[in-house]
Amino acid sequence: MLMPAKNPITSFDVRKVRKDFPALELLIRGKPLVYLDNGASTQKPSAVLEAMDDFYRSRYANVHRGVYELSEKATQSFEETRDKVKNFIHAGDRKEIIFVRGTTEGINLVAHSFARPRLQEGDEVLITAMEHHANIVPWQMICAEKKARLRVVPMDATGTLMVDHLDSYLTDKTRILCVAHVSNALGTINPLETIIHKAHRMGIPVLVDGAQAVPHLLVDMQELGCDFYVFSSHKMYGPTGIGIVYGKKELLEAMSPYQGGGDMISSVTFEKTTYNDLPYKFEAGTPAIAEAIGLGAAIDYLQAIGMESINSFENELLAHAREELNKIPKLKLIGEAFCRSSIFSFTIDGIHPHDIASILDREGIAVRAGHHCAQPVMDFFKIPATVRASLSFYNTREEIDALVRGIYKVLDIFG
Amino acid sequence: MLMPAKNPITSFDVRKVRKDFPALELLIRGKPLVYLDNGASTQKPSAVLEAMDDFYRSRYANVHRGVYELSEKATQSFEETRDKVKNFIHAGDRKEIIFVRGTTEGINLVAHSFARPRLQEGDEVLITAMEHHANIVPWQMICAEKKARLRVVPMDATGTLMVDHLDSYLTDKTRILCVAHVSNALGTINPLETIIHKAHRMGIPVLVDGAQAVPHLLVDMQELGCDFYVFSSHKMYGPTGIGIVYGKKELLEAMSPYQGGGDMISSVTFEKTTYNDLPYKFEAGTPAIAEAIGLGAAIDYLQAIGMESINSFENELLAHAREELNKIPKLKLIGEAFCRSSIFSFTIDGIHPHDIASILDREGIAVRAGHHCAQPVMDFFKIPATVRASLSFYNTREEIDALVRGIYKVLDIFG
Amino acid sequence: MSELRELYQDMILDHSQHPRNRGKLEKATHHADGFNPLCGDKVKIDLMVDNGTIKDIRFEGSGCAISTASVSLLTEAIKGKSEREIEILFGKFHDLVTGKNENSGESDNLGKLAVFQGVREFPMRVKCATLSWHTLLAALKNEKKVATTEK
Amino acid sequence: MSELRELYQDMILDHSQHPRNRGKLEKATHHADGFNPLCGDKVKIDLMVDNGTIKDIRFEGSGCAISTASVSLLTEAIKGKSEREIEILFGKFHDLVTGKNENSGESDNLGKLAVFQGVREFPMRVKCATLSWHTLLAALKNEKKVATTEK
Ligand SMILES: Cc1ncc(COP(=O)(O)O)c(C=O)c1O
Ligand SMILES: Cc1ncc(COP(=O)(O)O)c(C=O)c1O
Repeated sequence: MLMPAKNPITSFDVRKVRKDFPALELLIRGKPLVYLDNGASTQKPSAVLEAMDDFYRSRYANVHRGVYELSEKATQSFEETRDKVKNFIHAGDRKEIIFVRGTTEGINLVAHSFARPRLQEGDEVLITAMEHHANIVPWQMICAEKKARLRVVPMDATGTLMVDHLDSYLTDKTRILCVAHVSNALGTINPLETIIHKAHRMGIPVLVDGAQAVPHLLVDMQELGCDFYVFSSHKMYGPTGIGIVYGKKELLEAMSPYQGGGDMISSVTFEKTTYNDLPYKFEAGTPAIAEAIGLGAAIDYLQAIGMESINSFENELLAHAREELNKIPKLKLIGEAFCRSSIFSFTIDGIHPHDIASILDREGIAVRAGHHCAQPVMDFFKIPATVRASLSFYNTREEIDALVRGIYKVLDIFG
Repeated sequence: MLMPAKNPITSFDVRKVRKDFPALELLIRGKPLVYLDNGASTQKPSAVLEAMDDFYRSRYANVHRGVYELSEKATQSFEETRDKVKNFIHAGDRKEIIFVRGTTEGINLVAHSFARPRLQEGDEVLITAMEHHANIVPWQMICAEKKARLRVVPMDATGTLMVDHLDSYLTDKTRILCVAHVSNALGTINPLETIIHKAHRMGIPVLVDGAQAVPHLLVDMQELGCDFYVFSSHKMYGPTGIGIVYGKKELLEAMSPYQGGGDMISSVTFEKTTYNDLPYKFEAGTPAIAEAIGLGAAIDYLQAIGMESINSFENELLAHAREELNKIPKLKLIGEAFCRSSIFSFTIDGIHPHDIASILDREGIAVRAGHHCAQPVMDFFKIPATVRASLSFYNTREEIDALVRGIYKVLDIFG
Repeated sequence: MSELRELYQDMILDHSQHPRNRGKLEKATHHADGFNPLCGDKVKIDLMVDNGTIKDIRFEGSGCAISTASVSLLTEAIKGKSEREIEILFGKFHDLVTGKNENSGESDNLGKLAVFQGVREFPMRVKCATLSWHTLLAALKNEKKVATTEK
Repeated sequence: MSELRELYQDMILDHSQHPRNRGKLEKATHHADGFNPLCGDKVKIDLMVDNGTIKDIRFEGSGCAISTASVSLLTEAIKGKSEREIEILFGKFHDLVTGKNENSGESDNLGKLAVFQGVREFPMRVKCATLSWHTLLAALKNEKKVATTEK
């Protein structure tokens, strides 16, 4: 949310925190890197890199199948991350935590194994106007296959979902509602409690795309009550190559598997195959083992700082950024929802986002220009692209000020 | 193959090579690790670990979407691996190299995007009697869905595919033939040239499961001429979380995408989505970026040693191992095909493989006991499990001798 | 070697090579199948239960020395016992093989089953020692599903 | 700053803010759409080709300063040229913006297009500068597919 924290964090020391991230010391053509593309992916703390490196050097073996000690240790370390994830998002059971490659694969898994078999011709899948392509395309694909209809809950000009209209989109044909917790293009935090409540009243299951929420907010499956929650490690200070699907146990148990192969079966003959129990039913083949170790270390790291501290510090940063940016002539913030996370998109009259980002890059400032894999959001605002700066708790007020100075240079060049 | 190399490798120095692998210095309860489970997964050379660590520390950003320098560098490093893989397996075009999580996901991708839309009721999918579950279950799943028939090319008691009978299995209903290059349970090297020739004569495409071949043999797509070739990084000294599907360009182009999301599209509206070009059409979402860097380093490492040197050294080791093991009373080698890779399975009369592996583990010797994700192979030989030792070029004759001594201890305990 | 000798004690080797109560029960009242996907061990248990206590038991299946000895010794240990008594016994057995209650002397009450004490040094073999117990309890509940040691 | 000034020279800014030959050609003989998925730049090119040479050209679309200036200057540079001449010109232009043939003096023949020399210091902007050329060539071949700068 946009309000400054009530108690400024005294325990949170951004200078100290920055030392944990080797990449923050990089120079870009001689200028210190100002990394403001955290929505795309975050940098990694040494603790994560060391955990993976150490794992490969001293405990590496394939998991689940070895009867020797090294493999047992590897399996334990791997499975520990499942428990860490469970605790981090307050899932009810470790079986509800499925390892996938990332948010995209997670949503595809749910689309394929949950929604697809339940979709009939004429049924509806409901998404929202601010979804990332990862939460659009898989649904388009299965809707096309099943001749189902993809419907879209609209948003208003501030980038706020029109939740008042939600009821008219929830029909007895709706088989699933899919919504981002936080919009990656606009920063909007969606009112999940209301949304999930309305959907569940109609018996409609809800998938939440948590890719942009987990790194910034306290996320609690018990409180949310959603049916599926999906997110990526690489956006939450963990390694690439791994992500999570949380699913309610009853639903996962009733689902058919996704990919076939080793580990997801309990016995195989050429005639008949029996699938394994949860969570393994959904984890075919050798998983991303070292990546799980790294994700575990990232969760430890985040919990040591505390998600509340992270959230309040980021909110302070965001408030500062918005205040300063609002002073810049011709600059327009895209997305003005009241509840926001530390992402902001903007455009400048007459200057294309791509040019802005190129000029900022020469100042060492990494921001994103483009449609942010949310082309429908761009279409809605009738713009080809925006510049997006997305903050992390390791960013500083000085970095925001560097961004502002950079933007003035842009204005200067384009005279 | 089982023949000792003609010219003993002088350039290959296993002592030196072992120093590249930190895990080979581990002690298991005070005893030096003798790692003979390379078929399950290999240890990693420092070069691979350092490449990934360095990437995260000095070049990390998300790929393909950033307009700033850091992201451009990350994208370059990531895409370089595609070229390295292309060269390593002699593919014709970098577009033919698709990044996936591993062999299992790769086979599922081909089953889903290539075979599924081409399968009609009554059609046939042909696999062999020695496939890994990863090359059985995905085909069972789509055959069940499409009411197609899964047929199995038999093998003989030596674990050799009955290629003479192949023609009778190749019918005008066969839509794809799926075969392991090297059997992970038996070590058999299948005569791909003959197999592919026979299938292609009938116009039947061939998928090769190369998981156990790429780490040991020179693999050449131009020579093989197969339509799909799939393998895992973690079995070839690279990191977990990444693997490769090679596919002929014309086939990949004609295929529908696998997962939906970012990167695999070129434009999205709620009404219509246009898919991206190869290879990106099959790479939805943030890929395993650091893992690609690691895989690239693994390929560099293997090429610096040379696959010929690796192959001859491993063949010498295998010959020594088989000679020594054949001397052990009550020990029976399972799989006696003439063309073999450095994997051997065995049983001992009256002693369960699990007990053998436990005892060997106390000697620091890591071997696998079980069905090796090839239950039908076990059923064929009417055994519940085997002990499997699978060699790498970093193993030594002394390690084989330690294995032999370990087996004598087993015999001793079971008196 | 001593840990290995402790694991593979003579009694365990004897029972694994000459398992007792092997076969089927024509008039079984309860039955269950057990399976350990990790190592492929399979066990089938037939029970004759009368008046809440076990009158007879037979097993079939193949497994490693630990799992075969475990089911063989189990068949001897549980005759005449009630479901409740068996649960308590399994609790103690489980603590023994996992190394809980290490010095509590609980194993005294386990009779011959105490021979499995060595398993505690081999965490990966716990499932081998307990598969038959899980299967037995599944049989008592007459569960249709195949019992496994996974939780 | 000098690299940036070199990239955003006055002529580029002028053409990006006041692009020439914008619009449609009623009697176009050739047409193509171009798209750069990375930054969302779009360009549509209409051509009137007569006797193998380009008689007229118009474009529509939105893009960054580099891509807009590129298409605007392109429309001025190619009138009266044949497909072959255009291919040669694009070859030179491509070398210019990618920094190949750095000191070969080739840019002399490029006329106003030489103003894009600064792009060579911005490898990520090469696609912005070349999208219009790819689209033009696609139009000349009357390709149905949307042209992109991806290979
Ligand atoms: C022949 C074969 N195919 C497929 C696989 C599956 O590979 P992965 O687990 O890396 O997906 C393996 C390894 O377990 C294998 O040996
Ligand atoms: C809201 C949202 N959903 C999904 C994704 C896709 O995540 P990934 O690329 O890790 O699969 C992203 C990130 O790009 C995102 O921001």
